[in-house]
Amino acid sequence: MSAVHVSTNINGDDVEFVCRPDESLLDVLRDRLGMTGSKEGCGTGDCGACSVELDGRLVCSCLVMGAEVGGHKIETIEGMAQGDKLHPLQQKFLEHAALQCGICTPGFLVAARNLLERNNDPTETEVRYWLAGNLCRCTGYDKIVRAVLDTAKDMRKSAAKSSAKKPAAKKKAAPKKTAKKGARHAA
Amino acid sequence: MPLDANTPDLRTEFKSVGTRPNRPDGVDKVTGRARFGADFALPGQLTGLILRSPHAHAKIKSIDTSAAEALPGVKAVITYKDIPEQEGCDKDVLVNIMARGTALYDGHAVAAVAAVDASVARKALKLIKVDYKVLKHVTDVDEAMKPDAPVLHPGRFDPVDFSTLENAAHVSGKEERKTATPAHSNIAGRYVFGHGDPDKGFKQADVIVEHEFKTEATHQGYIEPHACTASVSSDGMAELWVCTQGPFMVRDVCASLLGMDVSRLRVTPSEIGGGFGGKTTVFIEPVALALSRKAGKPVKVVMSRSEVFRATGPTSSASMWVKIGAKKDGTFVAADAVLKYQGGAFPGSPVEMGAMCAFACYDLKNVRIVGYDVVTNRPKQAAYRAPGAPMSAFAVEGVIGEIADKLGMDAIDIRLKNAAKEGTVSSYGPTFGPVGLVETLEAAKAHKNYKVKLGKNQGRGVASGFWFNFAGNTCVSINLNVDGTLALALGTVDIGGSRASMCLMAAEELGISYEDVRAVIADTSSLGYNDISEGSRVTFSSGLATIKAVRDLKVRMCGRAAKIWGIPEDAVKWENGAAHPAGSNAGNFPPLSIKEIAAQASATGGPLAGHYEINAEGAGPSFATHVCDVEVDPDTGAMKVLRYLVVQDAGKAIHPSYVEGQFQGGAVQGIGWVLNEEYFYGKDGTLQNAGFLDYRVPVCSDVPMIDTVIVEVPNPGHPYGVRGVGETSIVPPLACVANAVSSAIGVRARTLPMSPPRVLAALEGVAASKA
Amino acid sequence: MLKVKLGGTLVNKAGGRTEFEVEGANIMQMLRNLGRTCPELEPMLQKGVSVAVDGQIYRDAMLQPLGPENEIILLPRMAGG
Amino acid sequence: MRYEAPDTIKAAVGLLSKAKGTSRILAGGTDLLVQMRSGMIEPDLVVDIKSIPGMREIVAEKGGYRIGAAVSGAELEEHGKVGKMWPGVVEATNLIGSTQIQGRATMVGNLCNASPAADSVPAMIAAGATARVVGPKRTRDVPVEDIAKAPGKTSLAKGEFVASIFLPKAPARTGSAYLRFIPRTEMDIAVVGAGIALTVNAKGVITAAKVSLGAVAARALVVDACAKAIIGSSLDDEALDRLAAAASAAAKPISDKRGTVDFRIKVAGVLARRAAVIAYDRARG
Repeated sequence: MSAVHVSTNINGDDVEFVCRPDESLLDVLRDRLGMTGSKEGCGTGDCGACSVELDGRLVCSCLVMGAEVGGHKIETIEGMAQGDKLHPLQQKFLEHAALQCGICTPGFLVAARNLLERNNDPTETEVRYWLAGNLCRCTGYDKIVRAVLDTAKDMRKSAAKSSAKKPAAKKKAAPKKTAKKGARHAA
Repeated sequence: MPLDANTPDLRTEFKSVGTRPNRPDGVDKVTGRARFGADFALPGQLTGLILRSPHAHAKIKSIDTSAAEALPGVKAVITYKDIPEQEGCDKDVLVNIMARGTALYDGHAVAAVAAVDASVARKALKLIKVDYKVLKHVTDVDEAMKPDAPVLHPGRFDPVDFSTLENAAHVSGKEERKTATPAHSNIAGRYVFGHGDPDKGFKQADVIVEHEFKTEATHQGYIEPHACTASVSSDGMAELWVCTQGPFMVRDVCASLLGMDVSRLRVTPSEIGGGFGGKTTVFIEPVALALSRKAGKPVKVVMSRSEVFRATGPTSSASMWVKIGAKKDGTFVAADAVLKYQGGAFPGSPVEMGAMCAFACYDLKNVRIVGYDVVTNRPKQAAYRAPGAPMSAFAVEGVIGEIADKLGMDAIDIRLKNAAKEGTVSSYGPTFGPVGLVETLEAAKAHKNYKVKLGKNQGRGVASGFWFNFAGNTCVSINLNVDGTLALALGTVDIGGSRASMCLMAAEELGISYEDVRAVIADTSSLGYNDISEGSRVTFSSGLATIKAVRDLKVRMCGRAAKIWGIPEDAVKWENGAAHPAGSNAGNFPPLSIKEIAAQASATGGPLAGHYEINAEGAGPSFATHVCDVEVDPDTGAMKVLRYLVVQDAGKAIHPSYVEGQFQGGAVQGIGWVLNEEYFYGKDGTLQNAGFLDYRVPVCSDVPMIDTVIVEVPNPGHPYGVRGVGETSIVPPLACVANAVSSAIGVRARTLPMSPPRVLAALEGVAASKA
Repeated sequence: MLKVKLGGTLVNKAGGRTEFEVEGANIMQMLRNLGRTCPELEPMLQKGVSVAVDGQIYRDAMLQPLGPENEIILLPRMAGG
Repeated sequence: MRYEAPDTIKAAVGLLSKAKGTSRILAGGTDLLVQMRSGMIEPDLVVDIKSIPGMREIVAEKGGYRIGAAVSGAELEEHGKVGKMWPGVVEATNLIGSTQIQGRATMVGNLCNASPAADSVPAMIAAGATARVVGPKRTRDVPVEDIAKAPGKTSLAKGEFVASIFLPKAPARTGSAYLRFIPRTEMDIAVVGAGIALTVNAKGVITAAKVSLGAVAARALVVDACAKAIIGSSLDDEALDRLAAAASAAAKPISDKRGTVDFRIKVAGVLARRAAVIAYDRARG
């Protein structure tokens, strides 16, 4: 098996690694780069515990080949806090007790941040559908959803404050999938 | 004055307890720093993989490992021969971790390799040649009880006279039951509970409802697969890092299976990514140790998700019959049940506990429960949150729902009429002390959810549930640091935030701030034996031991203060984080704060610490009542849970957020069990849905917010009144949702999961019978 | 004299008997005497049982004191999840 | 196993044509990596086509849209215009998996994985989509319904791969919809899927229709009887009953872990009916 040499950028840092083509990005992060914050719950894209951003897009790192990330930008849970300052979502997850065992938490945080960067005013239904690819077996999701909604509320407040000074930042494309997925039950 | 560590004292006013601070391990968990089972790595470690049987039942004629051993990069290959049977070990566990002659289920471990990397290890697995002779298999509990069923363990269980099985007619109605008694069977045990005379009782009944029910096996579904790293040195010293609910259990069981002295094996528990009972036994741990022993290098073994489903313990599937008789006013006069649980390829299904819990919510004068423990060609069942109770509650609470409908009674009123309370002789024997079922029913009735008006195709269900709660061996140490802060060493793995609760109790007892206590989970060499984190025991038992250890420390600190002041020890009392002179000396000296005592510790006799070791008892049962609203799509059978309410007795909620979290998590696991989760076997006895795609745990968009009410009826067995809360919450949901569906569309689903095809078929059955 | 009731599997093992009267000042003594009175129960007692004393379930506390006033029920050994 | 990321179609075709053993295309990878992981396939060559110009683009063509083989579901949705013209196709594609899967999964991958339950396929078929197949001999445009042959099997020859999907210009007053049934609200494979596209005249009478069902046969079905059942109608209850009956009659499903024969047959009719109502409303604006 011929190894592949890859130059990429993870959490703002240029990183180089060598991997076998049968290694996933998750394998590379965990086993080659020591970044074990992304978790493997299934290896088949069904649990979301390995969620990372690839060029700003939320993906399961277990379904990305390590060999294909050359020249791309990756964001993992390890890059979420800025120095010793937690991201507001991380803070809210703690305050709302939105984690019990904590194995799914990094994936939920990465996925929730990706949502709030696109839409800082999601409905409960939008949050639930956006996070449907992240399994949690401990919490029943209640406190997770509350933490995300509460973070969004705070983000809107601080956005409103800063927009008093400068023009409001434009929303990225809002996730619209909810309405359509709800159509399944439409008569 | 709590100078005596054993002073009983039921505290009712609290400063720290009942608040909701951030958990001490929280920041590590939200930043990805927390180290779970698969996050450990040792220099030079090998990757271990396990070869598993592709057959449900097969004789292993031979295993040829020579080609795998010859593959470059392979450092060890093992079969059962490398784990010879040790005297006194648990034979079933030994056979379960590695098949010995017969593969008993799809996924049963047959051999294992350790290689330089996963790629080589995968290749090596393919080079192991196993010659199987496929045998007839059985995976269904009713099928396994038939006289002509393939027998898993010939000669092991007592012969059964099939003609005398209880309620044979109800159980399967098959004529072959009356055939001659075969020599062997798959029935590993028969259990009977109850009192009074149900047959007489039913004669007084105005209404009798009886039905058969079936539930399919479900998996705990923890998101973290089993993982461990083993390192055995050539001198026999061994270390194991592992995600488990019970590091001491892992140590003792592995030592016994591998013939090691317990002292040679040190087990360090990692953070644990969910367990729910599924991590209360060993699977890969002894295999990793055996591989490391043979390879002479550290070996890491991490299960894939499909291995987790195929080879670790789901809970039992069940086939049940329940009959209840009631008077017109709703009083239950008799109850009878037959429960049959298959526990996979080995004895030990939780049918006894299912039987004991079945009618535990009710005050019954005439009650009988018979349980059968049955073996089948499935993975050995493991505990799953209130093991055995959700299934029997599904059947019993379903029948009660139907009785209420027949009598035109409110679902909560009929339960209130029959509810077990202090002094009730429980259906499993003991008389209840103070318990909170009535309080949960009243709180549920008063809740706003119970008053919401329902629309078309919507329905409401109610169900109650019971769990014993356990306590057990617990050791805690608390060390006073030089600056007056504290290090609390616990031996019970923290599955859901228990470190926060322990810090709260320590802070409460000392009268200091929560932030001044740091709790850690110790390894097995640092504390005495601790039982597994199971049975809803951690907050109760480790909490009790923490409080007692702190009291021990307080006695010592007061002693130091007494020496410093030159007064008798019993003339010192502890209050608000400081030693105070008391009695005739009151006011003679300024109080000595914990910080001051800590600073002088070295000069006044040395470091200060408290500890407590106990086999705790007195956990106190917890009851719950759930209320659920659903809407059913009559054209597809699809179901949506609109509202869900959990009301449960926590005794005393130490950290209410995590108590609510237990309520919510248990409820949603129960919702998954009733809606879609199931072990789906093919005709060949292999598991068809060994992944999160087709083993359908609820996703975020499947469920609503889970409303909670914490009822607090203090448990006299705990200084703060704590009852365990972890398990009861999964007991009512199966019946609660089923009752709601019945009220929505008039279909009583008695087979779980109530997946859309089943609901739709039942709806069409109703339509056909009306036509 | 202690009155000891049996539950579950234990009844089968005791040949259908549900109640025994034995001497003993604590759980350990009670179990020892019960095993002598009913040797068929001995293997089960060795394996471990739970003892409910006045409704409180004890799994291991062998030295828990017992008296004639206590309600004593032997149950199968239990564990949770 | 070898990983290659060529930057032209020609180079990709060359690699695939010369490859010995098993070779696979990598675009979104959401099926490929799962199959590799489970040991179902062990490819000797993986050709990543994302570096080839055009693969990640959506371009307007002849009033319709050409969608590159590596365009993800999320990118398709965010394009906006495709969804306006063919909402059924975009919605169907967006139903595949989670948000995370949407970040990677492609329509072409969904098609070439040749699962009978692929969500985007009945929707594409209903829309009259064609797949552009490139290969060593020639480039050909193939109706989407002719790509999958049986579960896991396609009509592609060695060296060939699908480079893009073309969605034709939708006639005026055309509406499309796709609905599927899954046991959960998300994260499942379709138990039944129904895609429909229909065109109405100014009076609301259906003049053209195409209906395709997924997960009820070895590959997505084109059900002409369903189209006939509603063409000429204003989608009144009788037409809907006929449509549902035709859909159920066409369904030849199996029972498995995801659903039973009876259930799939019944629900095929239910979904065809519901999808038709949505498409009809959309056609009438």
